[in-house]
Amino acid sequence: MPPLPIPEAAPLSWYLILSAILFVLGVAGFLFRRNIITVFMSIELMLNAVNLSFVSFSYKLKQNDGHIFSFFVMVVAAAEAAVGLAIILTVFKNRQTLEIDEVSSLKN
Amino acid sequence: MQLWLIPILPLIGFLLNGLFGRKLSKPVVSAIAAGSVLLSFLWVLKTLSGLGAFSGGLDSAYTEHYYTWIQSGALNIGVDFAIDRLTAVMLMIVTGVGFLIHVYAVGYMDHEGGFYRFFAYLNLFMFFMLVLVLGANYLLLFVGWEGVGLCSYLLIGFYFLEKYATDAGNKAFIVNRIGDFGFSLAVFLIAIHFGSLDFGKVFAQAKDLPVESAPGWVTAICLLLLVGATGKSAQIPLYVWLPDAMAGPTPVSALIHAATMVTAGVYMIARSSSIFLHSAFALDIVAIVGVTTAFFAATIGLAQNDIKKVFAYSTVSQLGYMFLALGTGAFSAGIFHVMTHAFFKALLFLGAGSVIHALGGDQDLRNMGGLRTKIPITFATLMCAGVAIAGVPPFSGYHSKDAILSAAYQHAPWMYWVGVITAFMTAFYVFRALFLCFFGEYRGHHHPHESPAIMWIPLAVLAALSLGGGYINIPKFLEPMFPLAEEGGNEWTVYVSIAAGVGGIALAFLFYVVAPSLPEAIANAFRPIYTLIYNKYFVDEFYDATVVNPAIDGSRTLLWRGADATVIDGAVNGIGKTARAVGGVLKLAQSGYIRSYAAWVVAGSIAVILVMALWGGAR
Amino acid sequence: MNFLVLSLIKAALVAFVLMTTLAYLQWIERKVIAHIQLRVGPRRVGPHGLLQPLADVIKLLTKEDMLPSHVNKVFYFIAPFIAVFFALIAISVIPFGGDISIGPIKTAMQLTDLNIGVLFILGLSGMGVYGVALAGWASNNKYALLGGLRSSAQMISYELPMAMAIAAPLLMLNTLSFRQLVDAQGGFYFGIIPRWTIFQGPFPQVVSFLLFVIAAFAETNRVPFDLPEAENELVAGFHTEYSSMKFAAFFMAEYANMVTVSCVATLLFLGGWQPLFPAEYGSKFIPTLIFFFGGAICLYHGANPVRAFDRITLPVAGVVFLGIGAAFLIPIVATILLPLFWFSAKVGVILFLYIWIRGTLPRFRYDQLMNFAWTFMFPVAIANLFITGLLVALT
Amino acid sequence: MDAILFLLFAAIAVVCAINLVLQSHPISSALSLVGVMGSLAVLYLLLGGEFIAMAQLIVYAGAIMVLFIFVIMLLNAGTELKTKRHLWGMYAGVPLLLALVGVVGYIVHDVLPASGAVVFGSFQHGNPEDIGKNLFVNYLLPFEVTSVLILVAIVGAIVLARKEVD
Repeated sequence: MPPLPIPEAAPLSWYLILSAILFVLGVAGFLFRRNIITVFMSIELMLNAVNLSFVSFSYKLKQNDGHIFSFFVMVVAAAEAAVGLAIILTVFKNRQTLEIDEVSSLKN
Repeated sequence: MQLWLIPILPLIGFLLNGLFGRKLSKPVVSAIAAGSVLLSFLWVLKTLSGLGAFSGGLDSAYTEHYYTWIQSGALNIGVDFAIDRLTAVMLMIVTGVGFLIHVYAVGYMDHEGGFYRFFAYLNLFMFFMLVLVLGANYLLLFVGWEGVGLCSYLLIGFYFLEKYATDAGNKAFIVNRIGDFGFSLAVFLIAIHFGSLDFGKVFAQAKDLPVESAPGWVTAICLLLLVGATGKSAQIPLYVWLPDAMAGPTPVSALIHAATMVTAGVYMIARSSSIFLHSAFALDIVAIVGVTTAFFAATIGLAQNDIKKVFAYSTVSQLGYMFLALGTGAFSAGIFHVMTHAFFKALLFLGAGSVIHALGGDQDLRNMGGLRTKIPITFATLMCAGVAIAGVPPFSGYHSKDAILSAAYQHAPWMYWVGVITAFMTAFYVFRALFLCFFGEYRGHHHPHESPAIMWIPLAVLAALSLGGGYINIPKFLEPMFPLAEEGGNEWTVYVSIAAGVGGIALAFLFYVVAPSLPEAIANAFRPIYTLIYNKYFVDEFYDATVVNPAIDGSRTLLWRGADATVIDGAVNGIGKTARAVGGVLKLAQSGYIRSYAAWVVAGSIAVILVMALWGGAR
Repeated sequence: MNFLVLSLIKAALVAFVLMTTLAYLQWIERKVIAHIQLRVGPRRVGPHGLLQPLADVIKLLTKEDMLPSHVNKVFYFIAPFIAVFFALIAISVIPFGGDISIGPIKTAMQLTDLNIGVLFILGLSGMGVYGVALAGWASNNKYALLGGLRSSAQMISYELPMAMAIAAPLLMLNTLSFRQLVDAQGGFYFGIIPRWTIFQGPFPQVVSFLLFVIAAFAETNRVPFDLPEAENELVAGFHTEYSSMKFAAFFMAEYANMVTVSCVATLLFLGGWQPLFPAEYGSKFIPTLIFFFGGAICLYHGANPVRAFDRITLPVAGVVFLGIGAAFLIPIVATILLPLFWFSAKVGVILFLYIWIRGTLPRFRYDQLMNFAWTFMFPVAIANLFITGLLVALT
Repeated sequence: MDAILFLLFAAIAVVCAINLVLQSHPISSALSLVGVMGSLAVLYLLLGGEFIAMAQLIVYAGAIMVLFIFVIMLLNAGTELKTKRHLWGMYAGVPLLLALVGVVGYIVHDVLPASGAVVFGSFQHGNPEDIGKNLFVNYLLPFEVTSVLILVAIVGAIVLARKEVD
C-alpha cells in the first residue's frame, strides 16, 4: 500500500482546525450535558481550544504575545474555576442537585 | 517662619478630639483643645516677634507659598499665607481671646453633653478663622469664610435636640448664604477684572485706578463685598440671624458671635480698603449701613429681657460702629474697635455665661437681681466690661469709639450725632442689664453660686484687657497700611460722646436702681413704640412674610410637586415602565435553561461565521 | 555515537540505579527507624537483612492480586500507574553531575537538560495528585475516599508554599535549568564558604530551604504530614483497597517522590554536586577518607567478630569499601565519581532527615495541617520571596 | 516526525474531548479533560511554547482540574441519568456544530495555505525569559489587573463557600 501522505511537518492550519474541533466539542459538551460540573469543564475545554489557536498564531506571527494571552486566559480560568466551583458547592448545598435544568430560577 | 503651623495646630486638635474624643477623658480633651490654641497663640507671638512686628518691623506683607491650588490660564491661585500688620492684629485677637474662651469653656461646658464634640467644633472654627485671616488671596479668605460659617452653624445648633437651636442654626446658615452669594460674585468680578485673586497683585492694580470716576465695576465689587460683609457681620438687612445665634452655648456666642467671626466682615472690608477707597459711593453705603445698624440694634437692645439677647443686639450695634468707621475711611479705627470690642464683648458674654451658669441656665433678666453679693467676681468683671463698652474714659471702649466718632464727624456730622445717641443708648441698655442683674433683690429661685476659677480667671484677664486695652495704639500700629486721619482738633465731640456714655449709665442707674417703677410707667406711656421695639420692629415677621414663606411654598408646590415629582420621577418611572414592557415581550424567549441560551449564542455565532465565510469578511 | 543509543543507555543506567535506590531506601529506613527505636530491624534475609528488599519485591510480585468488588475498575487500575509514572519520570531532568567524557563520548550526567526543568518538576508533582486522588475515589471505600480527598487538598495547599520557596532562589540564580542552577552555585566566598544558595548573597535562602523541605514532606505525604494514610484514622488511607503490585506501585511512587524532592532540594539549595569546600583544601580526598575509614572499621570488626558470619561478610565489605575509596584516587575516575559522590551525599543527608523525622515526630491533626499551610507557610514564603526580590533588585 | 507527533497528540486530544462529552460520569470527563490538556501541552511544546506548556501542566492540569476532581469527589456526584428530552437537541445540534467545524476549517484553509509548516524549535521566543520580559514590560498593567482579579476571586470563593454563620 502507498505510504500515507503525511508531510514532514504539520502545517499551521492543522493546529487551527484542531483547535476549532476542540472548541466545537466543548460547545457540544456545554449544550448536551446536564451536569453542572461537566458543563463547566466543557467551558474549560473551549478555553483550551482558544489557547491553542493563540499559541499557533503567535507561532505564525513570530512573537510571543499569543503565549501571554493564553497565560492570561489560564489565570482567568483559574479565578473562574475557584468562583464557579464555590457557586456549584453552594447550589448543591441549597438544592441537593447538580442537574443544570433544575437550576432554572431565572425563568419568569 | 512656618506660618502654616498657626492654623494647623487647632486642626490637629480638631482631628484628635473629633476622631478619638469619644474615648478620651474630659481633662485630655480640654487639654488638647485649649493646648492647641495656646500653642498656635505662642507660635503667633514667636512669628510676629521674629518678623519684628513689635519692634516697628513688618511694614510690608510677608508671604509664604505652599503649593499651587488652581492653575488655569492666566489665573493662578496658590495656597499661600501672608502676614502683615492687619493680619497680626487679627491673629493676636483670634488666638489670644480664643484661648481665653477655650479655657473658660472648659469650665462652662463641664456639665454639658457632647464635651469632645463641642471642643472639636471649637478647634475647627479656630482653624478656619486663622485660615481666613492668614489667607493671602480672596479664595483662601473665602474658604475660611465658609468654614467659620459652617462651624458657627454647627455650634449654634449644638443643642441639636432643641428645635429652636437647630432652627437658629439653619437661619444663621441660610442668611449667611445670601451674604456669601454676594461675596462669591465679588470674588468672580475681582478675578475677571484684576486677573488675579492675590491680595498683593489686586491691590497693586487697584492703586493705579483713578480715584474719582472709577469704573462702575469697582463700585459693584465693593457693594457685593459689602453684601457679604453684612451677612457675616450681621448688618442691616442681614443681621437677623445673630440674635437667634445666642441659642448656642455662651462661649460660642462669646468667641464666634462677638469676638472673632462676626468681625470677619470688618476685616474683609478693611483688607479690601484699597479697592473701597476708589468708590466713594460704596464707602458712603458702608457708613450708612453701619450707622443705621448701630442705631436700630441699640434701640432694640433697650427692651430685651434675655441677657444674652441684649448683648447680642449690642454686638450688632457695635459692629455697626465698626462699619461706620470703615465707611468713613477710618479703617484703623474700625480694626481698633474690633480689638477692644473683642475684649469687652467677649467679657460681657462670658460674664453673662457665668451669671447663667450661676443661675443654672436661667437667662431672663426679670429672674435675676441682687447677684452682686452672691457672685462678686463676675459682678466686678462685668462692671469693667460695662464701663469699657459705655466709652467711659480712660477705658478701652472710650479710645476706639472716640476715634470712630471723630472720624464720623469729619465725614458727616449727622452720622456723628446718630453715633452719639447710639453710644448713649448703648451705655443705657448695657447698664440696664447689669443693674437688673446685680442690683435690687434676687427675683429668682435657683440658688446662685460663684463660678469655678477656671471660668473667672479668663474673666479677670479679659477685664484687665478691656480696662487697659485702649492703650494698645492700634491706629499707630496700622499706620503703614492705613494712613491716620488728621486730627479734627474739635475737642467737644469727645466730651459729648463721653457725656453720652456717662449719661446713659446714670439714666440706667436712675431707672433700675433708684426708681425701679419708672421704666414700667414709661413703657406704658409709649406702649406702641415699646411694643415695636420689644418685637424688634417685626423684622423677622416681615422677612417671614416676604421672603421665607414664599420661598418655602414655591419650592414645595412648584419645585417639589411640579418639577421633581412629575417631570423627573415621571421620566425615571417612564423609563422603568418601558423597560419592563419590552422585557415582558423578550421574557417569552427566556426559558431559564442555561443551555437554551447557550444554543442561541452558538446559533448566532455560526450565522456570523457563515456570513464572514461566504461574503468574504474573513479574507 | 548515536543520540538515541546514548540516551537509552543512560536511561537504563538511571532506571537501574533509581530502582535499587528505592528498594534499599526502604531497607535503610527500616534499619534506621529500628535503631531509633532501639530495635535491630530486618536481619533475617541476607547479612544484616541486606537482601530484605529483594525478598519484599518477590513477595509483592507473587502475592495474589485481588480486585475488590464495587470498585470503579478503570480508575482503580489506572491510579497506581499514574502515581508511579509521574513519580519516576521526574528523575529524567535531574542532573547528577557535570559533563563527562568517556573516551570519545562526551555527555552530561543527566537524561535531558530542559531549560524549564524546575517548571517541569513542579508540573509533574502537580500531576502526581491524580494517582492518589483517583485511587481514593475509585476504590469506593470511605476511608480511601477520605484519604484521597485529604491528599488532594493537602497537595494543592502545599504546592503554593513549595512553588514560592522554589521561586526565591530562582530569583537569585535566574535560570530554570538545573544544570545552570548548579553552575550558578559554583565557587566560594573568601575561597572557603561555598556559594550554595543557602549561603549565597544577597539573601541566603535558609528560610526558603526550610520551607521547601517542609512543603516537600507534605507533598510526599510523609510524617508528620502523612494524613492521607493515617493508619489509626483511615486504616491505610487511599491505598486501603490495594494489594500486591499495585500497592507496591504506590510505595515506589512515594519513595521515588522522596528521592526526586531530595534531589531538587540539593540542586536548588545545596549546590548540587559542588563540593563542600574547595579542592585545594583537599575536598577531593573526602570520599577516599570516608570509604577507607568505613573499610577499616569493617576489617576491624571482621578481625574480631561478634557473630559467626561476620568473619566472612565484614571483611568483604571492608575490601569493597577500600576498593571504592581507592577508585576515588584515580584521576579519570575521580572526575566522574566526585560529583556523583557529593551529589548523592547531599541527597543522602536529606533522605536521612526524612527517615529521622519519621522516627521522631508525631502526626499533625488535619485542621492543624491546613492552618499551618495557609496561615504560616504561605505568608512566610511570600515574605521571603518579597525580601529576596527586593534585595536582588537592589543589588 | 513533527507531523507524526502532532497527529498522535491531536488524536489523543480529540478522542479525550469526545470522551469528555460522551462519558456519563463527571470524573471520567474530568480525566479526559486532563488528557486533552496534557496533549495540548505537548502541542505547545511543538509550537515552541515551553513556558506555556509547563504553565498548562501546572495551572490547568495540576491545579484547576485537581480542584474539579476534588469538588466532584466532595459532592460525590453520581452519573447523569438519561432523559429523552435532549435528543432533539442532538438531532438539531450535531449537524449544526459539524457545519461550524466545516466552515471554520474552510476559512482557515483559505486564509493560511498549507505552506506554513510548524517546525519544532523554529520558534525561539517561548522560553520563560522572553515571556517574562514581554509580560512585565508591555503587559504589566494587565498583569496587575489579573492579580487583582485573582484576589477578588479568592475572596468571592471564600464568601460563597463558607458556612452560614447565623
